[in-house]
Amino acid sequence: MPVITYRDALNAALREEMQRDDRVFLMGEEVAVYQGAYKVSKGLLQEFGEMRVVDTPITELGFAGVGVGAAMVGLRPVIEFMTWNFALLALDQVVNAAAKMLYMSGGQYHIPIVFRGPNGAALQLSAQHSQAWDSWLAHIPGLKVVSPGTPYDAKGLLKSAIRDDNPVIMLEGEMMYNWKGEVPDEEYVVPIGKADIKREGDHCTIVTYGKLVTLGLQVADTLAKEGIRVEVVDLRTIRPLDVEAVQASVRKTNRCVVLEEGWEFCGVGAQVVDYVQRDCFDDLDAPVVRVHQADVPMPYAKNLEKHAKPDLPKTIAAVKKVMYLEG
Amino acid sequence: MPVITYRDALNAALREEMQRDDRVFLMGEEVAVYQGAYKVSKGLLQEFGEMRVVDTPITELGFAGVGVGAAMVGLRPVIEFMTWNFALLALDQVVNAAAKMLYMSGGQYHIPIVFRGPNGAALQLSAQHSQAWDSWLAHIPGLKVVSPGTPYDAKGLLKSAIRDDNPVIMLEGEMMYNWKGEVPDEEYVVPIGKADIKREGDHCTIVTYGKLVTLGLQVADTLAKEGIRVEVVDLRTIRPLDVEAVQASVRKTNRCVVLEEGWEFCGVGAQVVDYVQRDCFDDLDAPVVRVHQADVPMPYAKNLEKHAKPDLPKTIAAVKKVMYLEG
Amino acid sequence: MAKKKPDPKTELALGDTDAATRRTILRSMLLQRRFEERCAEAYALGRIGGFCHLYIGQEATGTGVISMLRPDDYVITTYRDHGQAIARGISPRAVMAELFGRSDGCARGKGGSMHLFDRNTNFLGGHGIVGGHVPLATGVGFAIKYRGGDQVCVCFMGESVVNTGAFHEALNMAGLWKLPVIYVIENNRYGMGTSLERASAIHDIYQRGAAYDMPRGVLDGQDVLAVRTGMAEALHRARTESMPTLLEIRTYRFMGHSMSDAVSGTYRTKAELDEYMQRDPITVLKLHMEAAGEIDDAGMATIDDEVKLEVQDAWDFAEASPEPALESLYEDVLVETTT
Amino acid sequence: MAKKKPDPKTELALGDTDAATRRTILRSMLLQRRFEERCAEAYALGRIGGFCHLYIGQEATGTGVISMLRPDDYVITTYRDHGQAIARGISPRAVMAELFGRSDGCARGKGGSMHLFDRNTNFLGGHGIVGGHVPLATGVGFAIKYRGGDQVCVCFMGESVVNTGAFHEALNMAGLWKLPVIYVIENNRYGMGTSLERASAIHDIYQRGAAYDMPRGVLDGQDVLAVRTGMAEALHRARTESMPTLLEIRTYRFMGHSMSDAVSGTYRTKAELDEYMQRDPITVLKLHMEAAGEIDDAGMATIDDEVKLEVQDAWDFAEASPEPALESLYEDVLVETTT
Ligand SMILES: Cc1ncc(C[n+]2csc(CCOP(=O)(O)OP(=O)(O)O)c2C)c(N)n1
Ligand SMILES: Cc1ncc(C[n+]2csc(CCOP(=O)(O)OP(=O)(O)O)c2C)c(N)n1
Ligand SMILES: [Mg+2]
Ligand SMILES: [Mg+2]
Repeated sequence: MPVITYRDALNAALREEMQRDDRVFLMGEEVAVYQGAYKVSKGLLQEFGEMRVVDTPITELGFAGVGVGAAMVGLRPVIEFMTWNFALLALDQVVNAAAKMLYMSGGQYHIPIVFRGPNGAALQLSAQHSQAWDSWLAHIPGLKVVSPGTPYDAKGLLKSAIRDDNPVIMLEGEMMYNWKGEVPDEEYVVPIGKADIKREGDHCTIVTYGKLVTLGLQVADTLAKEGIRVEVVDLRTIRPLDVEAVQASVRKTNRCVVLEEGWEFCGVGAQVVDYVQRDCFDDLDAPVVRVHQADVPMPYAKNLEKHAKPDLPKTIAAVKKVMYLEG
Repeated sequence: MPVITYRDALNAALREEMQRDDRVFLMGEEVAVYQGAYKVSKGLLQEFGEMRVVDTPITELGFAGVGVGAAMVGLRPVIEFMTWNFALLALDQVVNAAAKMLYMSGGQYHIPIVFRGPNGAALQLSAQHSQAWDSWLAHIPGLKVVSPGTPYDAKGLLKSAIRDDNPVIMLEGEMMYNWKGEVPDEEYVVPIGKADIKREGDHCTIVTYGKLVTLGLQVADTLAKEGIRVEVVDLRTIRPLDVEAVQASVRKTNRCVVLEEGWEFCGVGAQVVDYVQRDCFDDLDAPVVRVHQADVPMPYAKNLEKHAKPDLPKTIAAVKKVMYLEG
Repeated sequence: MAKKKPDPKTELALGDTDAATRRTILRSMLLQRRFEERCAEAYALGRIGGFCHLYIGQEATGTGVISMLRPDDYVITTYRDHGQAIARGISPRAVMAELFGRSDGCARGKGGSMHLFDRNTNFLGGHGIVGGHVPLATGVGFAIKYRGGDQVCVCFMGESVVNTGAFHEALNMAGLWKLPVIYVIENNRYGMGTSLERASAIHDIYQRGAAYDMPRGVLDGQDVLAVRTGMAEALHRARTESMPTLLEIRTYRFMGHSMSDAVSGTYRTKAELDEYMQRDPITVLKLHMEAAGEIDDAGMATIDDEVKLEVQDAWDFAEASPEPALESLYEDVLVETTT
Repeated sequence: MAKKKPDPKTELALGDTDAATRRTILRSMLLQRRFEERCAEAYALGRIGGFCHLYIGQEATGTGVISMLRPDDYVITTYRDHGQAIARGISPRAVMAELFGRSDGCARGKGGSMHLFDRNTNFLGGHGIVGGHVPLATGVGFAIKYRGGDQVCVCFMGESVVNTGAFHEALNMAGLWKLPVIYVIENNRYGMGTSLERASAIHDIYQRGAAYDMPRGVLDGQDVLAVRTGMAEALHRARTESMPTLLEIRTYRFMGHSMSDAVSGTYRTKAELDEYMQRDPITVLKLHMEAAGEIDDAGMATIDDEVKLEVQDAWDFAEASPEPALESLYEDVLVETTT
């Protein structure tokens, strides 16, 4: 199977869906002439022209709303946020317009739109450029939220997102765009709402998604050498979350670690903990343990930033804790 | 002790702190000439003049930032959002400026500011005007978040918030402004970060805060008639959350219900569940049960709205569920 | 995607209102007025809940603008939307049922007063966040241009909106990309209790258009015929050149900001209110028509009786309409995907 | 809270730069230039991480503006902040240590290139969200007026900022309330890869000031003396009348948007770049000074050697400065309340 980057997988998904449906267009800062701040939209302006690949002024609130308005009357916008950090300015449109229009209008106006871009921390971008908005966005009824961890899932989920008749949030990662993985040439989609067991195991479940799937697998690899068989559940979709897949895994392993990029308080991990304790109360052999960013704004200094982020040692320690090994 | 409304308690806190410290000013939409959209600032323009009680244009993002800028150079702004629904537009300033300035500047610029206003649903205001942002705001390091449930706590917490050298979020409620309660004439403050046991009991803990403290107490009253002794833990502060108080109560009752106004997914209740399961794992006799708004945008119709909100029957059912009574 | 070219003469001539049209417009404004008087009553009786913002005094603005549109044009507005919804042709029954929170409402009882919607008439809603719908209008204009159509999107807003960031971002894009959107500021001089002069650094707010290279103008919002004439030019520009326009229409609200607010008091005087009420838009049109010999008091009374009946019918309909089924709470959150 | 009245003559005369001042300014600009050349080197070596936006080519803007300020005035800016920080008097050592992420940095290593801060010089930061700091500047202006002082707040921003909602909301309030803030647009013609003409509906962007009833002007940003003259007027207005000003200063960036971007390519040509580089602000000032007989090549070389040494010293200092202690990760999240 061809091996391509996460970036190229997204690019292919955009290209294929724009070829398939001329209502689909891409809009955002630097997506056209500059070929994308992270080059995800490379070549699209040349292929589809400036009406379908649209550079905007720096107006996150404004162009998010432009997307929603266009979606109300039948287009299918893909709105790229240069990063989700800037999308904070646009959340009124995402929440109050995109997510609620169908409901407020009593079912008359559905909003087929995708809001996508990199989320979470890259390297040394410090406090204002290093935030993971997973839990905020997943809090909102009326949205779907996906966060692919591999090029394969990135392509398949973006295609599903574009075809979905509802607003879909897609959380990518600056650091991930160069990651490589197998992606078939043939057409496929990855369904929204289905988790994927990225590694089977029966000693402990790690629930994670997006950027940290790779870390989860590293943890599994490392611990395999010690004879510990970790199951890695990749949520892929955060909302609607595949509760059954999580619970089924925990029923098998009886132990659970949740690994996420963002802050702890009311993070996605908290919700996973709730789902696990509520229906697997008697299956659990230990309290669920969470791994997440330190509860501080992201610092610039390399050593501090490293100290703040989830990593291999922290996650291994968490697995060992739920297994009552050491510490 | 004098009995006054929640509104008047807030008004008194503002007045006393403005008298005490001339760096304190109030800014927001309709706070001055109109005497406050909900009359919380009644009389303050007349007493303190237009430099200290400032009407703004409709610019949530702008005036939140004006507050932060003024705080950077030594003033102590109280920024009123007409409701937190509109503050969605201002969150970039709350999160990226207020919450992070101290950290980004390496400790040089602290931001003594209060952002306050009504939060959550009132009556039939429908989707865009009925949101509870508790969990979003509490997700953010660098903020403190308080949510008083009584006039006494409202006055005491607002005074603490104004004196605090950090950004403090205060979540009030449109429906609460007319609620009455005892408030002493003498000066007092309520410390930020301390929960309050509003009712003692040993059968089941209800953890709640803000508007729903009253509902929690109603539940306790109702169940008392059936011989069920419910303990009501009023968090008062959501961030930093008084984990010890919650855990101590659950260690006593072995059962826990979390009652909150907002949506379920990544709500404050999820975080409380996490704190409880992590350290009271062996104390719990049943999974924690959560009561919250239905996972839908708020509808307008009276019957639907009622159906969507947490209420007495739903909360009683939750208590009975964790006690394995009925159902 | 070249623009079709409507005949400029026909288009502009629409501004010259004929007698039949004047009568239709008079009836529409009177219908809105009587409808909202009953809204006030229904609010007092608790039939209508939440926030309820009446349009009384401003009818000529919405009616003048909307009367110039084609059925395939789009209208988007704020929470002060009853009058415009009716002017656009949503049945008073469906509007009243919505206000009563009933299942036959134009948003199935889910939207309420602030969120009237109707797909059939391209009425894109009542929106509650001040400024929030202005980017949506720009997006609708973008979609029109994307498809190469010659429709127009009209975006109504109060004068406070011109201070919001959303307005600025949206108008800059419309000016930059030349989109067929007519931004209509209904300048009723107050945003709740704050006068324009206390909120905006400039007072001739149509001049904000200059910052976006946008054609602009100011109209008398109490005279529906003047509104129509001003609209004709803007419409022509939008349809033939795909150009936006910023129209400031000066009007006044005769009621409080919403049903929960006093009509006058801290922020405006009774005297000011009384003065403005002299120029009731319905009276202004009636005077025009009287002068032209098109109506007299008796004729007026006939129309009035008619619309009162229509409003009573709407009320009866709303009251008879069932509450939404409880299961519908969970409907319309997401739509089944069909593509 | 009446304003003190500085003597207008003294104030305005500041615009007439004397020889000593010219020399100081030349040295400052050269220091910034050499400093940033070493930044590029340090970035390539991995000593500096994250985003790093150089100021090379734009030095006259920041230096001209800041050289006119008093120590008790305030400066706030964007992520492109190295030059302004140095112009304001933050030691190159503290800036370089910050860029290296070290504990002696001007933000203890927590802010990095985009977030330089210094309380001693009232340098209110480097901010990373485009437009986000403009309301902060309005707030600083509000605080000055609140206290009745005659300080001024200068707010630097790129030309893209004029399209953001935050800019609009903040300038409207400053215009409405008459606050002593000078909003300085550094128009370097591009926001990343998007030219001004592709982002803003109007191209003479200082005219945005008209929408906020704000005095405004446009200056040549390659000529530091012209910048000073223009600033004199704005400063005078701010100090004596508490009036804001919007200054557009036209300049050009000689480097890529940040260290991760190409210098030219998709969005601007090498030819355009070369043309603008003809008007290097340092050369422009040097020519002025040569004409006045104040400097020659040898004198220039002396200054250059001096600043190079200063930059090397900053580098050595930064390299010797310890990494922040790991415990400091948890410091500065909240401050202990003392009131
Ligand atoms: C962003 C936002 N802030 C505040 C409000 C509360 N609010 C509702 S209407 C209104 C006044 C709007 O005035 P204007 O735009 O002039 O319209 P009018 O009501 O006069 O028609 C305010 C402040 C809101 N809905 N949205
Ligand atoms: C709200 C927001 N959107 C996008 C970005 C990404 N970004 C950083 S700088 C920049 C261009 C800014 O250009 P300009 O204001 O002209 O300043 P210059 O870089 O030319 O100095 C962009 C798009 C951001 N930081 N913040
Ligand atoms: Mg108004
Ligand atoms: Mg620029």
